[in-house]
Amino acid sequence: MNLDLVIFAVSSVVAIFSAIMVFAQRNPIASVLYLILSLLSQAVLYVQLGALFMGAILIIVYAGAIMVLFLFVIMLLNLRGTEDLGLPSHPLSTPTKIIISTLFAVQIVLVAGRAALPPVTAGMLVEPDPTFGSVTEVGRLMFTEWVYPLQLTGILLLIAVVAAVVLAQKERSEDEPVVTIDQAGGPADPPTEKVG
Amino acid sequence: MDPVAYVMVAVVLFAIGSVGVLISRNIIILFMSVELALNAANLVIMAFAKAHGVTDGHVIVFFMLTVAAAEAAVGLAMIITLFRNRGTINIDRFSLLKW
Amino acid sequence: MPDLLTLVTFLPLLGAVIVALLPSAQHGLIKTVSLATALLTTIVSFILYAQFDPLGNGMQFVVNIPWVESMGINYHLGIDGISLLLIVLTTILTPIAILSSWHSITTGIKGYFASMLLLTTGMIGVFCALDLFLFYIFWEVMLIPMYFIIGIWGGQRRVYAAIKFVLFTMFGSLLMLVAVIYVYFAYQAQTGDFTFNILRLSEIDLPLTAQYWLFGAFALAFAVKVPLWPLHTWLPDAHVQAPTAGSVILAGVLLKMGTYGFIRLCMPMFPEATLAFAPWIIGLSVIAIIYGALVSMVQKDIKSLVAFSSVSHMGFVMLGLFVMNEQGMSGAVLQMINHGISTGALFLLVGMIYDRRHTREIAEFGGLASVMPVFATFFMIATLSSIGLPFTNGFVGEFTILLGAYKANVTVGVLATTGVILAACYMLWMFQRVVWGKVTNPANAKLTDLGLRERIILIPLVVLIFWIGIYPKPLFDRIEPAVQANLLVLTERLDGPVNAHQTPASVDSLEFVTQVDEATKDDN
Amino acid sequence: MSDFLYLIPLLPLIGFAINALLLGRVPRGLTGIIASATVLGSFLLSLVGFIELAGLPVDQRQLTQTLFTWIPLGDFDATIGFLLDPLSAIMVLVVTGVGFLIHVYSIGYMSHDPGIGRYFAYLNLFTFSMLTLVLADNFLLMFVGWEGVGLCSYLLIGFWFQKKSAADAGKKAFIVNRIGDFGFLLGMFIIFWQVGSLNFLEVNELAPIAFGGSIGLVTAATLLLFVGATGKSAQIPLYTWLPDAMEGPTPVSALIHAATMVTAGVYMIARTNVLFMMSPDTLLVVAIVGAATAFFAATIGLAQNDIKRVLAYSTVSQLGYMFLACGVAAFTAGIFHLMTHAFFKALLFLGAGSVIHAMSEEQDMRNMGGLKKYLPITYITMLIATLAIAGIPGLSGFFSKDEILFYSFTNPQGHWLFWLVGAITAGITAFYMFRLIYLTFHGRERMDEKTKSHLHESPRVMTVPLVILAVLSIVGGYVGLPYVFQIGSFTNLIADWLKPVMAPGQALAAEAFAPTVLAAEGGHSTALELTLMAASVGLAVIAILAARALYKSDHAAVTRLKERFAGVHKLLENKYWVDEFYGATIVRPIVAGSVFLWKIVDVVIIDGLINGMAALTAGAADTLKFTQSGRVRTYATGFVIGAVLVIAYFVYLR
Repeated sequence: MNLDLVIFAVSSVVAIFSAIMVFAQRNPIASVLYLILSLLSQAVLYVQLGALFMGAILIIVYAGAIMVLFLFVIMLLNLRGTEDLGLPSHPLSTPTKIIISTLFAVQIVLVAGRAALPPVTAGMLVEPDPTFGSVTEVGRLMFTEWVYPLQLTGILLLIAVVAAVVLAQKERSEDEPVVTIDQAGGPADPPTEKVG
Repeated sequence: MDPVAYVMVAVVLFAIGSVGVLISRNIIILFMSVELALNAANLVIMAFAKAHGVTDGHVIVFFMLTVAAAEAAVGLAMIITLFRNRGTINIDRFSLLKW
Repeated sequence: MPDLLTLVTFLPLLGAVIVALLPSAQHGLIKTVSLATALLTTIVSFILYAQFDPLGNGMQFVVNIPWVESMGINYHLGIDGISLLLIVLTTILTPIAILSSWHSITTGIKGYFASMLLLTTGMIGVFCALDLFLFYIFWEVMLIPMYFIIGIWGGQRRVYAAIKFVLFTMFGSLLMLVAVIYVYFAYQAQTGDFTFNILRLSEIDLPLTAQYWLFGAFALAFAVKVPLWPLHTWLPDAHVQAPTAGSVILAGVLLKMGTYGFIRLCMPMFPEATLAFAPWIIGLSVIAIIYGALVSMVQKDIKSLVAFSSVSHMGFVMLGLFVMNEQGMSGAVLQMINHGISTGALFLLVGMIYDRRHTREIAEFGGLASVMPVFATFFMIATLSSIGLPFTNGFVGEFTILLGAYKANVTVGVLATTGVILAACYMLWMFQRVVWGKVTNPANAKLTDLGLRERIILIPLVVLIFWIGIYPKPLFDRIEPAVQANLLVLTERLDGPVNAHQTPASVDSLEFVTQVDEATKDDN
Repeated sequence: MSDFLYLIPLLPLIGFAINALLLGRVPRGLTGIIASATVLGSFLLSLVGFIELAGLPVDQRQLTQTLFTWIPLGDFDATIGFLLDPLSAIMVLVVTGVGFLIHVYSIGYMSHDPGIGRYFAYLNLFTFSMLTLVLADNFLLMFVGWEGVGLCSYLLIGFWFQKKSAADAGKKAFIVNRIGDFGFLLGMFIIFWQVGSLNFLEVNELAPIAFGGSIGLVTAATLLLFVGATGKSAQIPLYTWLPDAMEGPTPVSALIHAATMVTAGVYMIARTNVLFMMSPDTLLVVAIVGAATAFFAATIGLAQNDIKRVLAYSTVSQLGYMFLACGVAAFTAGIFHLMTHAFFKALLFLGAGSVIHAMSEEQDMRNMGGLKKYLPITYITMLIATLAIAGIPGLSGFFSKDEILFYSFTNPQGHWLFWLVGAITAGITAFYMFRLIYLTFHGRERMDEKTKSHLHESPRVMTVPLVILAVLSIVGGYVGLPYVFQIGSFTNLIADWLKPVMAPGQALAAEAFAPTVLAAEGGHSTALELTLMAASVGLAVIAILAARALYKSDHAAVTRLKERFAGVHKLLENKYWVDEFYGATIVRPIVAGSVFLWKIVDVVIIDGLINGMAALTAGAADTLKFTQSGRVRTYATGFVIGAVLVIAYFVYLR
């Protein structure tokens, strides 16, 4: 039991710390690595929750594939954390945002506290289902009850692939000017049409 | 362990994610913060799945991972396009969301 | 025969779809298809007229198909005599409007004709819908094409006019939407059923205060459309800027939606409030009659003169409706038709000289009778009908309205009758300045008289002007049962004490002035 | 057998339809013939009707025909139906008879006008409307004719629409008539809601009961009807349109503005005599207005130089006589005068038309003179008419005018003052009419050479109607012999003929004035009648002699008089500045008020409010748009704040 608690404490602290670090320093590559670290800790939490398979998936898909994609993009854009990111935000606004988010978190905690969860011990300790979270069980559910959403997800992925290709493609025709919208920087007054 | 504890961790992660979205000016980091928040949600689902003892939660998380993958692909493609056209990844340089 | 109402409602929509699918370069084909659709609709509406049973009670040709069952929304159509005549008026004016834009519309032809047809579907739909939800949909559908017709194919200040038109109308109809939802839930609270059925919604008893608010919301939407003074200022702008066909439809049919709404919705659903507000509305109508007439006297633009005269004429209609006796209400319904015909004809005629001279300034014209005798004749007939000369349609309507108004209240009758004098003043003065006199402006000397197409457009209207003027009985036969039913609702509901404070009122006495005072006093 | 009645108005309508629909395609010569033929047909049919009517027993002299229900609405029910009774029979004969002669005359008069087809179409339409008015069996159909004749009058006055004055006059006529119609309409409403019917026969029957004791309502209704009559028949205060109406072609003036349409008011009052008899107050008003108009218009006639305007004011004045007759409850005398007046005034106008025709459209009498030898037939016929209107014994005008004067003195509703005004007016009438004759036909020839060389007597087609009308002007009076001259069975034919129509009213009055009426009936004092007659004739003769002295040859005395009474002359010449007065007090304030309503109320206040609201919205948007920076992070902050608030609501407030 104590070991469980220790594992939980360590991994959650790591997860939270590395999550903060994601945006607390400038180098994007470091951010990605911190995020991977956070995800790894979360995978530990998954395993603790009896989801061995999902923990593995999280590592493989998220840390393995998606984060690599991020890294790949960062490399592609050749970002080094030294880019001009413009003027810093208004000094007040960052703390404000943090406070707001904290408030948000506190509120959710309050809600969760009130939420009508089943008695703490009910499903988990007294009589754990032997098949709970097993690969077999997940696979069974996925191909029986959830088969249509599964198909839809497949289609979604296909669409995403096509979209990514189309979006990232370079403009073919050179004579067609690239559509640029020059509103970046400077609070340009939009033309206001008065009624009346 | 009490699943509520996991939920609390998830809430904290989500809050961190949202702070990240709010304050980071680098569009890639912003995007990573979104991923973080998404994962916090996943963690909550896992905790509840455990609490109720049903595996369906896992399937849902699985789907969410897939969606996240799709989203990452499209989002990153957009970031590439944006960067290609504007030469910057500073989110404050883009104000296309007004008429 | 399959479901005629659905056919007549959606035939123009079908035409609009076909037109939209045609290649936009095929101007001739587009026009022909639109005209053919419109004429087909006219024929269907004539069949409808022929099969309508004047003696039948209640709604006829009823179609009632569940649409969104969980919310009590039905595809529910049906007509009584009032709707029947308005539908026929719409289907007669549509081909005329289309034919009148044959040459005058040169850009965006496809969009224009599709819009016209879509507009027709909206208008007919409003007149046959018996489901409040459906009614609202058609009501709003109609707005969009009209917005485009004014805003795209209009005159110099078309954008201003179109926006003004839409803002006024939307302002009213949004309040109506709120009221619709309120009524919907009030019905559910009383009976446990969800329904948008207009006939059933009229059956519940609403508390007085609620009725006042709801009536106010509905009335505002309809009064903008009518337009009742002082909500009329969009009308001159819209009319002046709209293309000819737009003005014809606007004056001919769209304005009638407002008065139709009062008859179909306000009166049966909120009878007590109707009685309570009647003196106010009568007052506003009388102001509208006189005000519209006076203002049109000093207009410099023919179209805005006719537009202000519409304000005056529609004031007559509103007056007739709210004096709440048989003469007044039947006359008002007839006058709705009449106004569509004669004002439609006037707008067409103005459009015809606008096509030739590209101006509508009265001062620019003069002496047209010498160069365009046929035009002058048609113009005179339309003018006289608008003045309300006996044996033209205008007289029958105005006379019956005034008869009813006089019965309800002498002062109102007398004041409204002055409108008849003023009508002669402004119309004849305009007629004289445009048509009579010497040709002083050389630009007018070489104008060509009306061609075959233009005569074909006008002849049906002239025939109707005289037919209704001399033998209005068939129309009255169809109007009367509907009007009686409406009045019956008012009297029946008022005979039984709705709530303890309410004093029963006799419908055709003007005691309702004092009654409002009592009612409001009791309410507070 | 009465089912031919509808044909009487229908025939001219057919003529109208032919001439109007085939405008320009009917040969010029044929248009007039078609038009005249249809009116002749109506005349013959009317004669048939008249004879049929005369063949019926006295108390059953009513032919009715109902074509169809026009406006059926609840308890309101108006029909297209016709009624031929002794009263309408006389009117129909006058309208179609005189109308036919004038149609024929027009063939000659308008032969050179390019718009001849239109002219005859309008003229036929007028005849149709007038016949509808006269034959209508209910108020509403009468109102149709009433407005219809107004319309035709408008069209015909403005026939030469290129002339601004003509167009203006037409408009004025229509609008002033509309003011009268306003009264007619309201009167009709009172009658309908009180009696429950608009049918003349039913109203006559039911009115005494329906109105019961409420004399006030009857007075209101009849006064309103009378307002209608003043508009149509050009009485004070609505007479101003008639002199202007002379802008129309002269035959039109003869037909519409002398013989038929303007008498519609008199006819209407005679038709509803039962109602008028129920209200002594109204009768008094009618009599006063009639007498005042008669005198007032006659004085204006003294100083006019336009030949047609003199006749126009004379018409107004003579119509005043007819109203005086109605006002003193001598409806028969009014109708009688209406008939004789139709003959001699039509003749005068047609004669004037002949003069104008000969003078190359010159209408100013100061440029005429000595036309006697150029236009002999015109001269003689016009002289007969002038003698008739002047009330010289033996001619029609004498009998009718004298009857009116007699009754205004003796009837219980009369008063010696009415007689006095009437008699003086008769003198003035004689004076200005002979002034017209002398200025036009006698004395020096004042026209220029060019006009003089064109002088010619009118063609046969114009002179024959003149002669026929002259004969009628002479003999027309013998149908209404005064009491003193009645010998044996040769009695007052017209009074006997009209008795069935007038009897109910007289009976009503008999109740109210029982003692005096009897006295008047019984004491038909021969001596009194002769004295009154002699007085008015004497006045007329003196006036004629005065006119002869002043205008026969040299006008020096006239000039001296004009200088002596310059103020009065100016007043009369300018028609008491009534038009100007109306312009300043009614027309201009209304126009100014309308401009105010439009420019200030509409544009500034109402639109200002609306635009203010729009501006407010736009202003708010201008301010709020800064929240819409387009920055993703700002929006995201908004999201989160929203989420915080929503959750806060659920956590703390519920």
